[in-house]
Amino acid sequence: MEGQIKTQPVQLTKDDFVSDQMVKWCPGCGDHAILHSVEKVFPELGIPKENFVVVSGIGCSSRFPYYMNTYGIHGIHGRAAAIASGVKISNPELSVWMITGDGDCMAIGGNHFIHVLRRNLDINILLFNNKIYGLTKGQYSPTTPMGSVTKTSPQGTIEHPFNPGELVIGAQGTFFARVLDTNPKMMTDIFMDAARHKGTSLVEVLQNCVIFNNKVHDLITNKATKDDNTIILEEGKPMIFGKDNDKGIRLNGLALEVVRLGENGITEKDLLVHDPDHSDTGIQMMIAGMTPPAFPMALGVIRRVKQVTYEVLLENQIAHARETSPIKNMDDLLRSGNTWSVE
Amino acid sequence: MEGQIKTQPVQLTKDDFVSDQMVKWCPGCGDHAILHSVEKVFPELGIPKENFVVVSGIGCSSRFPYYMNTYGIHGIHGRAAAIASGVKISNPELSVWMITGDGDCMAIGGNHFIHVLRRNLDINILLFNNKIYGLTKGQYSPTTPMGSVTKTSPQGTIEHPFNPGELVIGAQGTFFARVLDTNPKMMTDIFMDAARHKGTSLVEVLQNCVIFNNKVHDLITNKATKDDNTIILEEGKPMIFGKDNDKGIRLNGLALEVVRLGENGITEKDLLVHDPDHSDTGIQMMIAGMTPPAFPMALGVIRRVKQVTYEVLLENQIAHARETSPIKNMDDLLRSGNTWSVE
Amino acid sequence: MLSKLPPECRIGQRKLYYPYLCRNSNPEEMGQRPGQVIELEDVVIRFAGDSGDGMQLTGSLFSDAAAQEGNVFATFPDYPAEIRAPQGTVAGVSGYQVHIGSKPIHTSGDLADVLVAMNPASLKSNLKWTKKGGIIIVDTDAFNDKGFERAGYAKDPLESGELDGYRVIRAPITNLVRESVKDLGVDHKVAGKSRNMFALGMLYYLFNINMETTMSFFEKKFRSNPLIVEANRRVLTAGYDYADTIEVISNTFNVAPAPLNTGTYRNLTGNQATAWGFMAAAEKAGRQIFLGSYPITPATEILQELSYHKQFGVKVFQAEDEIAGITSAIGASYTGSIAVTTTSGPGLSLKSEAIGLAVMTELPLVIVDVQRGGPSTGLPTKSEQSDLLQALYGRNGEAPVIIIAAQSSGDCFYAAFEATKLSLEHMTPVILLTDGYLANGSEMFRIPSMKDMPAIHPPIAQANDPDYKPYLRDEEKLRRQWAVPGTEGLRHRVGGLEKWDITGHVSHDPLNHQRMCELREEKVNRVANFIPKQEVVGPEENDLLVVSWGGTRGVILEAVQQMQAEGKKVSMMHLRHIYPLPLNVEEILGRYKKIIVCELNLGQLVKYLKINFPQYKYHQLNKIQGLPFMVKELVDACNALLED
Amino acid sequence: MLSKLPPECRIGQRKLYYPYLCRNSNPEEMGQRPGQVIELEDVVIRFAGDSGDGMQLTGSLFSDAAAQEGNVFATFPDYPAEIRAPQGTVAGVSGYQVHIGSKPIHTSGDLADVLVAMNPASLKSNLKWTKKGGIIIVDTDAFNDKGFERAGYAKDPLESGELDGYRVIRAPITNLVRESVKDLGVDHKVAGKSRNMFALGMLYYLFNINMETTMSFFEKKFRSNPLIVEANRRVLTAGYDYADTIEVISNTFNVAPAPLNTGTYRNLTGNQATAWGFMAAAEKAGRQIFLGSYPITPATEILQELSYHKQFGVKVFQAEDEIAGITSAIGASYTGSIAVTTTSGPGLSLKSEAIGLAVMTELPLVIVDVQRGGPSTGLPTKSEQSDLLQALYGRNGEAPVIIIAAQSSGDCFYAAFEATKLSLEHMTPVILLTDGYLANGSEMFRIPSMKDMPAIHPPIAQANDPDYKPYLRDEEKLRRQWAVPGTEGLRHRVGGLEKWDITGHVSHDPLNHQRMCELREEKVNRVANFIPKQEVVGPEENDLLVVSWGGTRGVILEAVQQMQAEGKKVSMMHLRHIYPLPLNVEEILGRYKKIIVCELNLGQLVKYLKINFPQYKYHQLNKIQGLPFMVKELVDACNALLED
Ligand SMILES: Cc1ncc(C[n+]2csc(CCOP(=O)(O)OP(=O)(O)O)c2C)c(N)n1
Ligand SMILES: Cc1ncc(C[n+]2csc(CCOP(=O)(O)OP(=O)(O)O)c2C)c(N)n1
Ligand code: SF4
Ligand code: SF4
Ligand SMILES: [Mg+2]
Ligand SMILES: [Mg+2]
Repeated sequence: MEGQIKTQPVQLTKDDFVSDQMVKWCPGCGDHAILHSVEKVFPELGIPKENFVVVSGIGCSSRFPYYMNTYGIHGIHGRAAAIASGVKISNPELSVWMITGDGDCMAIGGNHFIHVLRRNLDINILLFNNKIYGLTKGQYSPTTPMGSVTKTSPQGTIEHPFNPGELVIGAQGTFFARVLDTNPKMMTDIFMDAARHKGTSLVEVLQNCVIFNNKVHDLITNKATKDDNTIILEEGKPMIFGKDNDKGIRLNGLALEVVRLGENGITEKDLLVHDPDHSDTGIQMMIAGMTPPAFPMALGVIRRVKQVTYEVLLENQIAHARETSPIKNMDDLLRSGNTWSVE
Repeated sequence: MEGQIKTQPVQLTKDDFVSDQMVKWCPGCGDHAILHSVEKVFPELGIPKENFVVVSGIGCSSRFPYYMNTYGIHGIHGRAAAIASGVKISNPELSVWMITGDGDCMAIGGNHFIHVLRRNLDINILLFNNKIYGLTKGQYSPTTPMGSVTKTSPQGTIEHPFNPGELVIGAQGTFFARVLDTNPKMMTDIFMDAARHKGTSLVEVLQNCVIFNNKVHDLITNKATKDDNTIILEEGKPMIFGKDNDKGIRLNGLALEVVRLGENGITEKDLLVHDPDHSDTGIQMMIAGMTPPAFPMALGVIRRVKQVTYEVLLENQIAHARETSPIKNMDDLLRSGNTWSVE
Repeated sequence: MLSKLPPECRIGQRKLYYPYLCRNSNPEEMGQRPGQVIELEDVVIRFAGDSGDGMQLTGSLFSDAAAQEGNVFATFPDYPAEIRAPQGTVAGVSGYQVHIGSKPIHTSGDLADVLVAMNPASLKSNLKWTKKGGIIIVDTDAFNDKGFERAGYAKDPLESGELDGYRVIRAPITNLVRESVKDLGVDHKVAGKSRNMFALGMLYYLFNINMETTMSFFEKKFRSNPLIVEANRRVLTAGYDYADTIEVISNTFNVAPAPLNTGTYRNLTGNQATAWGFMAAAEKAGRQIFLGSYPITPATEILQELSYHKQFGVKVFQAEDEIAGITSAIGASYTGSIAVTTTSGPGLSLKSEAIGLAVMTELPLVIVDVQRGGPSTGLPTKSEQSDLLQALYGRNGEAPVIIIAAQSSGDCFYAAFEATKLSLEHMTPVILLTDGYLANGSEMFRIPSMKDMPAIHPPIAQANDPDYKPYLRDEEKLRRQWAVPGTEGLRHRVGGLEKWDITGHVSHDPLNHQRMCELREEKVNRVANFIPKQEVVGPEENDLLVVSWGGTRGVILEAVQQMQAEGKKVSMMHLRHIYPLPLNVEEILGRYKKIIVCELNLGQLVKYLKINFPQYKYHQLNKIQGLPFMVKELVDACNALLED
Repeated sequence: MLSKLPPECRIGQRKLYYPYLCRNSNPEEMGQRPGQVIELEDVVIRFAGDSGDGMQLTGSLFSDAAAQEGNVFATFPDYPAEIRAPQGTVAGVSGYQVHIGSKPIHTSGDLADVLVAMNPASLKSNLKWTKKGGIIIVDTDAFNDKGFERAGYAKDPLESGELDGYRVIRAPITNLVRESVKDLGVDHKVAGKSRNMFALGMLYYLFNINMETTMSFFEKKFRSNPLIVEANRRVLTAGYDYADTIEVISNTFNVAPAPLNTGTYRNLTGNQATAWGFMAAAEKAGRQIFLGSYPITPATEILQELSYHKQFGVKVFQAEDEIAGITSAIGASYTGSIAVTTTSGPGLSLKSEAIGLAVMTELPLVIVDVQRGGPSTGLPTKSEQSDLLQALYGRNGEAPVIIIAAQSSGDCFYAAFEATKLSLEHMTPVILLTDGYLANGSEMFRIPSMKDMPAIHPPIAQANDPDYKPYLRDEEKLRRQWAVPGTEGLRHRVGGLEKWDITGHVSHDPLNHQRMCELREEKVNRVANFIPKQEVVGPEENDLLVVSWGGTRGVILEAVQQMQAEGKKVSMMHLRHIYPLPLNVEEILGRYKKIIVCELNLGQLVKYLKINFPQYKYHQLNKIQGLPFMVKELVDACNALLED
């Protein structure tokens, strides 16, 4: 079909994508791990290396394009989604990756973000959510938990944060997944899933900013607590979690509920079976909204539904117009309709 | 409590709010009916007339403030939510009403829209959704149904539209309702509900643009088809609809389903009972998403959950700081911390 | 009586032969006509009615028909700010002015010779635009108490004496229309909608214009509904006949065909011409157009027009806002498209940050600003030369871009073409300024042949070029190369942070920053070597030089030519290239005793001229009323200076 | 030896008596010191280390301590663009320059007399900012192969000879720090973090500065952790003692107390001063502040500072973007708050549409632009006079606003106060320009008494005023009244569409538009009657006038005073009020044989001067390197002109 990424057998390695620029993130910043995962994924996609474009806005995370040896645009703050849309529409054969932060994407860039999702352009968005403005040194962001003390909230924030997953679904997004910067294997797997999804795929990477928001994800990343506070979603599998794999999620009436397997006669059969492809939004919305400590944080692909992409529809319209229009060039157009001559 | 609208017994009538400016909407435009409903609601709220502020952006609908004799700001395109936020934070005692169109609110204004919702300022937003840009004469908007032919989509739009209700819920909104410009009684009722909700209330008014998008809501407004294609939600009541009140909505597994009462033994008991106050988003999300002809369009209050408002939290922080800070005025501040003197 | 002859007998300027309804070709039929035909050099007609009355259509049918008669024309619509304010009110009046002539004309005219007023409100709001002594055609059926009240007339203006001195033609149009179609069985609404055609018929009689063009328009437009075609035909004819019959005006008029250059002509509005100019440039450059845009009056029609031409592969992205419009275009430009974004003043403000990004990334991009009345939302439907300084300086940091200002509706085509060519060939953003007057106005456009349009050669980098460096420049133009994603061996990153010279890496080096700021400026300055020299209308040395820019050219030219004809020592320099200025502007300015700068703002070009050429003294004529200049205003101002 | 005496014995400029650690007060203790104390008029010290090394803190502790000694000072931090680039790399170096003096100083100094280089990368990137012959203190423990490699040194710079001509003081700081705290049982990390305090101790010895201020800082800062207090004390003392012991430099230095006006002083950065200026204005006007803002370097600290002062009822709204920042402020202004929005260049671009709305609605609003290097994202952490033209012209339509440019870090306080006063009293937006240099820099600030600050009287409309009309103006200032929601009897609507004069209704009337455009301009022009006359430093007539604006005042004053001291015929006119200009500027310009305009951009003020006063010839000195002017550059340029 027209308007799609072309793949072909190409032999590439990580080295094909490592740029010669010094990586300038703080030592210990979660961004490093994400970069490594992306470097691993690109060579696996069967796409010629000159067909990758990495687009970003402004923020620590948005320095990303400099560190990938691909075509790339380090844009202006908040506009990566619009820039990426222009790239993709311009040439649908390119594999377009957008890197953004919680501020870049959901503060100043919120509008472009919700629109790219509803248009469903085939763009892969990696949202580095450290719940803080890193580059400007520590002000709260739209994802900062309520009550947090930051440089601009000495008495704690009074803003209810966005949950990126919920916003994606509310904005008609077709793909949402969530991963941790501490789990490289899961990152590469999910980035591959995102790349394969035809449509806008949004991967929220919970990323640690060691300098301005250290340990904000501690509950779900540290060994002691993570197993009881996260659930790794697997397609078609019942939703089980916990250190001892003894807890599960079920639907009780209209709400989700954490249950213990074996207690009150509950078995795996009672649990929700994860279905990211379900076109209805309700359950996925609730899964995206699960928040520790009451619920485990859902990791993995939460929503992934098929829907035609913007660029395919556009290429189709163009093809149709080319076929059917009697006007083939500018000379035709200039002379079409009402004209009159002077001789 | 600080930071809230003050009500007091005041005797006002519609005439107190009718402005001396000529109403310049097209004859037959749905905006007229909405204006009348708002004129009826304001005097009923027990709020002194000088405490209303009506704020808008740009668009046909956004001319609204000129037609209300209150304080008012006709802002710039898309920014009404931000302007209204400034008004409300500045003086929480004011009753702030924001009037916006689908373009103003969800195209250029999309970012301010999702942010005002998550901040939950006590602002009442009336979104006039005619699914078209009226003032600029008929280009498609972010709510225009896919495939529509408009001035900028000769071959039909290729964009998947927003559903305002889903976006509101995805953006952490606490109140969402939907009404028709053809039902004045329901409009006034729901506007009253919106006014009473402490937090950002978003009422989507499906409004007809006779000039550029005539009859876009025909299926749900005309006598012949409306009863089978809409459902009027009532709190605590089973979800029944249809010309003969013989159809209902139930939850089947993870998806909603239209059922016929009496068929296959289905009774009212099997139906969903509408609960706008349910804090979980899942079902409300699905109800907001119901679209004819497969489902009836849900009208009435879909979501209404209690949550503290931004301005109340802010006033509390200020009160606390005033009480506890040793610094009472600028002279104190200037002399605080490290200083040294030359004599 | 020239136009009464069958077209094929007329002077050799027409190509088409009009078989249909050459009803005036038989001199006998005109036997009863009392008066004579008065030859006019030009005439200005203003159609005014309710927003729903179809005045825009009426006006454009009139101009098309006149063009077929060999006249030149220019038109301008006058929309109300509201879509359709209450019927019969002044707020709801919509107008359309047509200027036709037998010699080159450059504007839609100052005051109207003929006003068609479909209701009292139209009369009320348009009388001031009508010449004392002019003809006013009214639909008396609409001049009733309800109409007066809505228009805010205390009494019947037709009786109050306020029209003394005008030649008023009263026609009970509404009733006559009904009469003329009653046996067709069309409903009242259709009849009401064709009132404008009755008025048009009257005008065709009055100006001896053949009705064929309009008749065939009916046929095409209402192809699927022969009844409507017939109704319109009848009404048009009825109007013609009515005028022929009533003998209110003792004469008719004729505007002779104009001596035009040979060629094929068409009618184009400025916005249409702009869109077509881009498509022409795309064809020449062999690259696809990407337009990222958000609707805004009066620029929307460019977006609309381009969205109708997918057969050329034009990609139109109707963005969520202006910022997405321009930034998507920057993405598309990086990807090798001809990137365009269109807007008006408030939208240009919103785009200003992103223009800086295009400057820093040194990518081609054309930003069209169809100027309107400001500040803020201002007068959105009115024209103004509002944004020259914004275009020049409305960005953070030192961010020079090329600025071109179109000078007529038709010139929008060439200006858009040239803007694209310069942008691509010099790898820099270009701001193209037009305005509401040009955009909505139309004029006769002589159709060029694409083979005569200049070639466009963007500096595309070649695959695997071992010498490719992202910010390496050529010596002549200082432009960098355009390396398009998908091309092997040229991967590179661009962005808004300062770039190292040549490598394009991020740089905070102090001297490099100075160098890059200077290089970016010099790159744009050198464009002066690639634009035509500035021309002057009139003697090379003179007492007075009238300086203008952009959309005012037509009226200023008329005024200057009128003064020159009167023997006044006036020349004219109209600037189309604003930044850089043509190299000879400084020298030209030095050859005149006095200089007057005429602008539809409070004095923006004059500031720019002082910056560039502070050695001269500039007088000013500034009008900021949402209206074009009038010839008389210009002549008066110049005369005052000449006599000074 | 002055500073070695107990403070109470020193000349009468100190208020505080320092009881702690007057260890140098006993002359005997200094018996072994070989060298003498050299008196210096001023000295520039540059601290440089890894981003994590705490150089900013070290620098500000040094300046506080020097201030307690009676010195005047100015400081400037030099942040890297990255938060914390890889340790040991040049990209990660953070610097802080302190200039202290015994007579008024106005800048943080050109080149450093002393460089503290905590690692090789700091040396590498800062050597060029160090005077030939200056002192360089290095931590030799960090000068190892790993360090050289990271910094990009091929060989050890301490041995390569490239430091010949500098006085290098080598100290194994890392090890000495560890030694000094080893018995306290603090961990390696804490020890590593206090390396800077060792260096600071060395400097206190070198400049004979009392350590008390710093010691008590430790006590306050680490109140909850006495161990850390003790560790820091020990390290500081160890540094002091080490310097005392090593005898590498045969002398120490003293900068005498400066003869200051009496009063209480404090240290304030420009951003802090700006925030405080607004709060002072709010107190005087008796109205609450509303700040709508979005973080951006280098303006963020104003937002941060204001968010810390809720005890004054300051309402800070951290908006989702710049547009929400300014439009929320406009809403707040309509509602009666003192509305402020703060940003830097790219953000000002984004706000430009909304500034037009504030112009049209004629509401008070202060927009602060802390300028940084442009265009686009440019050099975000560097300073530049980048946005003068944008502030003047970066909006659609004719949209005049008052423009004020702060001239020093401390002046930001007064400039913010005045901006607020003018905005409220003239009912118009004001753009306040500061820059990254002022914003992050700090200087001694003489604390005013609030009772001496001028009163502020906004034109609040009174409840139920029967004569209230939204756009009725007073005769003197042409301002309209401010009718605040909640006030009975004054309901009215404002907006961005053109307003009818007086009534404020929407108007498309042509002549009204012209009148309103002119009124809005005249209203701002009349502000010239309410600002101080322009002053000149130096003779009223002279050979050369140096013209400058904004943040460059300090260095230009130093250069001019230096030239004047050398007998050069140079005067200086520094503009703080940009639009309108003080009424006497034109006349002043006329009194000098030559004029040179010095700016940190490619020539923005000079364009504005040509617009206003084209009759004069302007020479230019333009530097655009993300760096301040150096005195020498200015002197050289002026001398060249004088000799010309
Ligand atoms: C127009 C504009 N506004 C503001 C800024 C300042 N700014 C740069 S990055 C940023 C936020 C970064 O936060 P996030 O997107 O979460 O990225 P992170 O640094 O945390 O990775 C801000 C406010 C800017 N560069 N441009
Ligand atoms: C900055 C800016 N961009 C664009 C416009 C043009 N504009 C005015 S209203 C409008 C859309 C109106 O649509 P909607 O909000 O749905 O309101 P409606 O007219 O349908 O009630 C647009 C694009 C503008 N006035 N300002
Ligand atoms: S500041 Fe935070 S987000 Fe930015 S590079 Fe450092 S650790 Fe990473
Ligand atoms: S154009 Fe449409 S929305 Fe606007 S006033 Fe007319 S009918 Fe209403
Ligand atoms: Mg972040
Ligand atoms: Mg709409």
